[in-house]
Amino acid sequence: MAKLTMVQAINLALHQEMEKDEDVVVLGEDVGIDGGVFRVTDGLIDKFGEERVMDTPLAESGITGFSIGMAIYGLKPVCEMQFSGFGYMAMHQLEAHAARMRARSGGRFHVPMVIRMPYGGGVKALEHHSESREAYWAHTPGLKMVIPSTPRNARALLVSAIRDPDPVVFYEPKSSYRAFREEVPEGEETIPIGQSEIVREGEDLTLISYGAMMRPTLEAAEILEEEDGVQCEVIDLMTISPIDDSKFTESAKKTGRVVLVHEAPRSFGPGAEIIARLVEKSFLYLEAPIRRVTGYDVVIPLFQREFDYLPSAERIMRAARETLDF
Amino acid sequence: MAKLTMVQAINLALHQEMEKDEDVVVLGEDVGIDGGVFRVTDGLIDKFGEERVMDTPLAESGITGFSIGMAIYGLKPVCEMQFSGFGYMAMHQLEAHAARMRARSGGRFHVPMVIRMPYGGGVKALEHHSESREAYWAHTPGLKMVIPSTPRNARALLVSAIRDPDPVVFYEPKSSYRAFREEVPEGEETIPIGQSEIVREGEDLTLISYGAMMRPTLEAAEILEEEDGVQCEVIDLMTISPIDDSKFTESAKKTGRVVLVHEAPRSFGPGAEIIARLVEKSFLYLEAPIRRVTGYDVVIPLFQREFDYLPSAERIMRAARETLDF
Amino acid sequence: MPREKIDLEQDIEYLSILNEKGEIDEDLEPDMKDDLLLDLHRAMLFGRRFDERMLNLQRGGKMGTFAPIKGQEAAQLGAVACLEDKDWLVPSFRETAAEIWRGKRPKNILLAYAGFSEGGVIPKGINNLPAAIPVGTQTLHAAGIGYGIKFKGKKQVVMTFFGDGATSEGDFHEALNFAGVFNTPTIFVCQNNHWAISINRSRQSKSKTLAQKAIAYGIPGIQVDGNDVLAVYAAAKEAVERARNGEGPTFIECVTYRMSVHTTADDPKRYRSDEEVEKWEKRDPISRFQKYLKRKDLLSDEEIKEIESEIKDEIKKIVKGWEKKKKELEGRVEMFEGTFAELPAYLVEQKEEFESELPEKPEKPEDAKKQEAAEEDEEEAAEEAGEEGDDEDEKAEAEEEPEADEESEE
Amino acid sequence: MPREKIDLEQDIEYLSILNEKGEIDEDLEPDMKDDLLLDLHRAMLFGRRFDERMLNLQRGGKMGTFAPIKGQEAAQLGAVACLEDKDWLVPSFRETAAEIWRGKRPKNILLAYAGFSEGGVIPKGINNLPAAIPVGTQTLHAAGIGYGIKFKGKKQVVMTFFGDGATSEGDFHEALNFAGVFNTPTIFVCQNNHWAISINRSRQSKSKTLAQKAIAYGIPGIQVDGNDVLAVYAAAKEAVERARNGEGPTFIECVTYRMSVHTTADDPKRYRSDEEVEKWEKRDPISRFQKYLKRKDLLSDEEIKEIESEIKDEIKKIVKGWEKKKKELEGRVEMFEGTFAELPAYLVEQKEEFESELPEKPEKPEDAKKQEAAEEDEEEAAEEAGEEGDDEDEKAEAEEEPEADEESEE
Ligand SMILES: Cc1ncc(C[n+]2csc(CCOP(=O)(O)OP(=O)(O)O)c2C)c(N)n1
Ligand SMILES: Cc1ncc(C[n+]2csc(CCOP(=O)(O)OP(=O)(O)O)c2C)c(N)n1
Ligand SMILES: [Mg+2]
Ligand SMILES: [Mg+2]
Repeated sequence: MAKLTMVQAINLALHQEMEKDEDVVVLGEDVGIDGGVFRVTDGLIDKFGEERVMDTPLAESGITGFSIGMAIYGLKPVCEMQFSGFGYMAMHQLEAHAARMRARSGGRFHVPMVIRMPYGGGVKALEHHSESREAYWAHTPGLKMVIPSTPRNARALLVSAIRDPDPVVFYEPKSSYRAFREEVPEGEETIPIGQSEIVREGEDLTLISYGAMMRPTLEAAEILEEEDGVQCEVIDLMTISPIDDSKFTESAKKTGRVVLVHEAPRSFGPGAEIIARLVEKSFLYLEAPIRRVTGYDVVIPLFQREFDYLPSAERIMRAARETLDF
Repeated sequence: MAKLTMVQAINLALHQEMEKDEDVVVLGEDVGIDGGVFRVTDGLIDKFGEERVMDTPLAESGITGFSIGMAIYGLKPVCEMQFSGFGYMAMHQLEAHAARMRARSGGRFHVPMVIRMPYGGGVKALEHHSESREAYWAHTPGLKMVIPSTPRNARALLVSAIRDPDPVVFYEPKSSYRAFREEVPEGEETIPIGQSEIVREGEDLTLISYGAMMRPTLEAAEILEEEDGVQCEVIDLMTISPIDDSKFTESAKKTGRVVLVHEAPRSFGPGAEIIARLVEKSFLYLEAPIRRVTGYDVVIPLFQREFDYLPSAERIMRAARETLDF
Repeated sequence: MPREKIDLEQDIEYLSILNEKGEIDEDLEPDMKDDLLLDLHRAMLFGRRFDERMLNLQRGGKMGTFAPIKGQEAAQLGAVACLEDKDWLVPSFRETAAEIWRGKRPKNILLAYAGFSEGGVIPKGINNLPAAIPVGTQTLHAAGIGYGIKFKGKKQVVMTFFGDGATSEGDFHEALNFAGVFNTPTIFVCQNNHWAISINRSRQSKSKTLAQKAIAYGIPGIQVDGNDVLAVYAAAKEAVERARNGEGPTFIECVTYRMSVHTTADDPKRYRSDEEVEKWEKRDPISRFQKYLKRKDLLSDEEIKEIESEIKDEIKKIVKGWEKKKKELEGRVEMFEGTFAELPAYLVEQKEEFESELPEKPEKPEDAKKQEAAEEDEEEAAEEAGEEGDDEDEKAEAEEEPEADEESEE
Repeated sequence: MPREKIDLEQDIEYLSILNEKGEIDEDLEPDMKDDLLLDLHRAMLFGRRFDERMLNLQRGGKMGTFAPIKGQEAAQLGAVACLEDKDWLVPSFRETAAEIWRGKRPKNILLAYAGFSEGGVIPKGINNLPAAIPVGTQTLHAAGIGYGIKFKGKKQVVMTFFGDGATSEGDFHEALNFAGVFNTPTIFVCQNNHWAISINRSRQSKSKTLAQKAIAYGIPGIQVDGNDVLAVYAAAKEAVERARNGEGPTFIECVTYRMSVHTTADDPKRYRSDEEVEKWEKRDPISRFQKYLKRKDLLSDEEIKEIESEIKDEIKKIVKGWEKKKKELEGRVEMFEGTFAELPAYLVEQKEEFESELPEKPEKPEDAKKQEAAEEDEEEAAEEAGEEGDDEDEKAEAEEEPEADEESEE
């Protein structure tokens, strides 16, 4: 077991899966010789050559549609959108084809591809580089939508995504790329797609989040324990779609109070679905309104103000306290 | 006052606004000489000429990006995506530019455009012609998202959309295009964007819907009154974003029970946001879980099975009764 | 420090071999076996008649919207005739005849256009993608499949079809560029039928030809008379050979004409003149080809009549088989299965919800069930014995089923 | 029924006027006033130095990511020098010098790259769009603005910039096609700087030149030496004149080189050799232009030194003004205002929520407030009196403010 950053952990997953399965192909802008603008694909081209690690022309729909063709033919493309903010250029390919080829061909063809996209704010990036719009993909039948939160689960989820017979949109929280390290076993490890995890047990309040927002969420949980003596149960969704509502609806039955956290804009965001499921499945147990600590419904500001936009441990704590006091 | 179909009513709005404001320009595939594949733009080219009613090359991003340029320059483009299922090709233009130009230019430029898209099922159309994905647009800060349900409100909302200084995505329920007629005043009529309407008052249950689903919803409300003696309050959202939660949260306070209806896929769909707002603002008044009668989270089937997919009065009634019995 | 013309090292040519009068340029006449010529003729005729029948069914309310091929038989069949079974076809939505040539069952085409997803099933061993409705998008899949072929070192090629309108889409651009950069064995066949619904080719792009768009990607481009099946075949053959030899993609513009409606939902009178249509009727690809075959003594009027009558019977059987299948499928709703390999929990829940809401059918008594089963068996037996057209289809499917993709190449 | 070459009725030319040694092709020398030549030289030098300073500030942690222009001064300035104030500029993200030429305030550029949205404000009367980060997307806006110009019957033109990488995007294709079909007064300037981050031009497209992509749209295309400001100017001038005369769009490929990093987040050592960079340093657009100006006796080494020193001072003042502005803006958070013309109810709620969560600042006593106000007044007065660089900016803005868009044309 080595202590790896998320970038290294994802890189490990790619190395190992490419070694294991020669149909796995990596493609995108700058993923080859440059090793990716975040170095996620570093070293792959040296090891697997240009045929399996392909620097493509600058065209997101192209990369995606080309990958769909490869996947139909039998390869397992792992393609990259350099930033999730440019992934919308490929939306029609994902919606109309990747997500539907299985249904459209009566099962003859399917699209075992992964679309990796670094997402989210917090790295002082340029305009269009800080978005968090997982809801677009999660709302698209036929796509799976995964967001890891730590090096270890990033690696394990990516392995599952590559092996999944259906298309998986894989959002990588770029602010967590190098923010911390975690022990990641050298040997194979997978986490099933469609499974959430209780990362902290508690009786008083349920906090639900995923991706980069797990860190302020966990921080808030700790402070709440220290300062208020409140036991938070914290759930990491990991898969946004198909969402695993089993753990959070159970947790809510226990705690009766829920706060959820995401950096995506609030309205029509992922949190709304969580609330809907809680109402559908834990209605009688809810003792307070469910609070959403999220990005605001505005154009995300340039980086000087992005920390005013992004949920923080303070904002989470405030919402938690209000929910507890309700 | 003439009795018009929705197609005629929208056509009237376009005629009158083009007459009134010579900066209004209509463009898209087949909107000119053909009058639009649904005849929504019929007669415009004869009256206003090719410069204002433009048949464009076949390119959705092109139409949208070109319209953005026109709008920045000072025109008021009303562009058409022939079917909403092809609007995703323009998503990046809408997300990155139409929705952000005001913010990005510090207010100097703005994008007063309308993007019309026929949406939804129920007309036995081909693949990719029956989608209902208003949630994509509603979740995008900087865009407004409007869906009329009748000829009269379609006309009045479109006029408001054209006059709006910001970009409005205007979904037209194509199954309602010619399904029924309504009196539409010849003289100007507008409905503010961002305003919902109580179309039927009641004390027992709140039904929330919009667009094509208003008809089965109202049908269900009537049968529930006749058969069960239940008084439903029915709310037509009309604007999906910025959503007007004032009426439905008030209604829920009165009835305590809510069922909502949309044909979009359920998960991460518009209904989730409605539930979230109800929980945020009417929590203490809710007496039963809020039921969602929606399209399923699958690839929408070809037309022989689309009525199994689409919400029907029966499905709504069943959900309503279960909610009332809770 | 000059101002000088750049040598682009590529030309765009125009190719025509058989003219409207049935005259031929013998120097250019492709080397085609008699059988192939006759098969092509039959397929073109079948395509035309099947199209007519579909239009008929649609007008009679028995089918949904579809896109007729009338007038474009040469453009699509001349091109796919160069493919081997192991090759791949990536169609748009107006290649009915090409799809059938490549093994798609006509009954399934009817089923799909009647709104049954079951019609979309593609049997193993048939390397056709489903028809693609979003214009231009499929061209990228053909580029990607081409890369797959190259990657696996197979001797296959992939051919994709699209219209003149599609050349305006960004995806077309990206597909040709990717194919060029990765040198994939992809043949891009544009059926320039002059119209994209109501938009004339001249308003789709200011470029003089569509073929010249190949220059933007540094790949070979050629414009052919798309109503001349020999020219289409010759150009496609060259392109297929280049692709198979690792020499990369080609763009072929077939200049043809959509003699019918855009789709059954369209009224062309709104945007084009009868004279234009009449002009193009004179350039009909089928009559022209028949003249050629007659001159070659490969076909007589008598034989044409016979073929017509065979086709009529065949189509009758197909339609009958389709009607039967439709009846079988009625009431069957399987919409939850196709989306993912495995149903996730929330879809299981939705399926249960859906099924619980279905109107409850009264259980049939055991006797009635047995009776039905017996009738079905009988029908199937009858079919196998007599109804050739449909029967062949069934057999074909049965044969194909066990073959793996990999094996299909041989 | 021939096989014959199609006459495409258009050629792609290469234009170069001033070579690396400072030699000139006199037949091609454009007719440019001395003042313009000197202004261009100053702007190129300012662009280079400002770029260096920005890199410096970024490396020092005072600014975020940005894209240096080093080496591309001629390509962008030669082109915009042909525009009049009333014309429009639609930049990508690497046209700092061109934006400044067109009236963008350097201080605002620094502000934006330091992460302050306030830097994005575009004053009235300056027809520059904000920098566009999503590659290629802005080209469509330039086509649409071109249509707006045509529609209103104005004598304006619109010029858009993008890189070699951008030519692979679908939007580029759609933009050139729309511009061709609607014959808009749009000049598409491609700064082919050989690299799209780590992807070499040769892997971006198999086409021999980028200029030849114009053929796909039936519009004029030309390739110029992008490090030769005279050639860029001459080609752009022709294009602007055509556009202004209603003759439609042009595509210009400027062959240049990105001498620095892609952005400050990039490490070019991973993908290109030092030799390549050195080779291009010899083709530097500035030194070449200086040789020309010296030969023409328009510039001496002495004068260059003077200009350099003026620029240094100017930049110093700009940076100072920027630092001050940053301080002013600190703590000010206005993220709710820009999204819509009017705040909808839910944004009012969110804004209130946001403000209620801000750490409460203790109210300042009245005296302190008065004191501050006085200080601010003083500072402003000082600025107006002395700090020219920044002051000019402020004045410019003040002057522009009242002008309406319509009027700006004069
Ligand atoms: C992306 C997209 N936009 C619009 C449509 C609606 N539509 C269907 S066919 C068609 C015209 C296609 O023209 P062309 O490419 O020439 O093919 P043809 O129909 O002539 O075979 C249009 C606009 C579509 N299917 N997909
Ligand atoms: C649509 C899109 N995809 C990817 C990126 C990330 N990106 C920024 S610049 C760049 C390369 C651009 O190359 P080129 O067009 O040649 O312009 P240059 O940077 O050389 O000026 C890339 C890939 C982006 N900004 N937008
Ligand atoms: Mg066509
Ligand atoms: Mg470049």
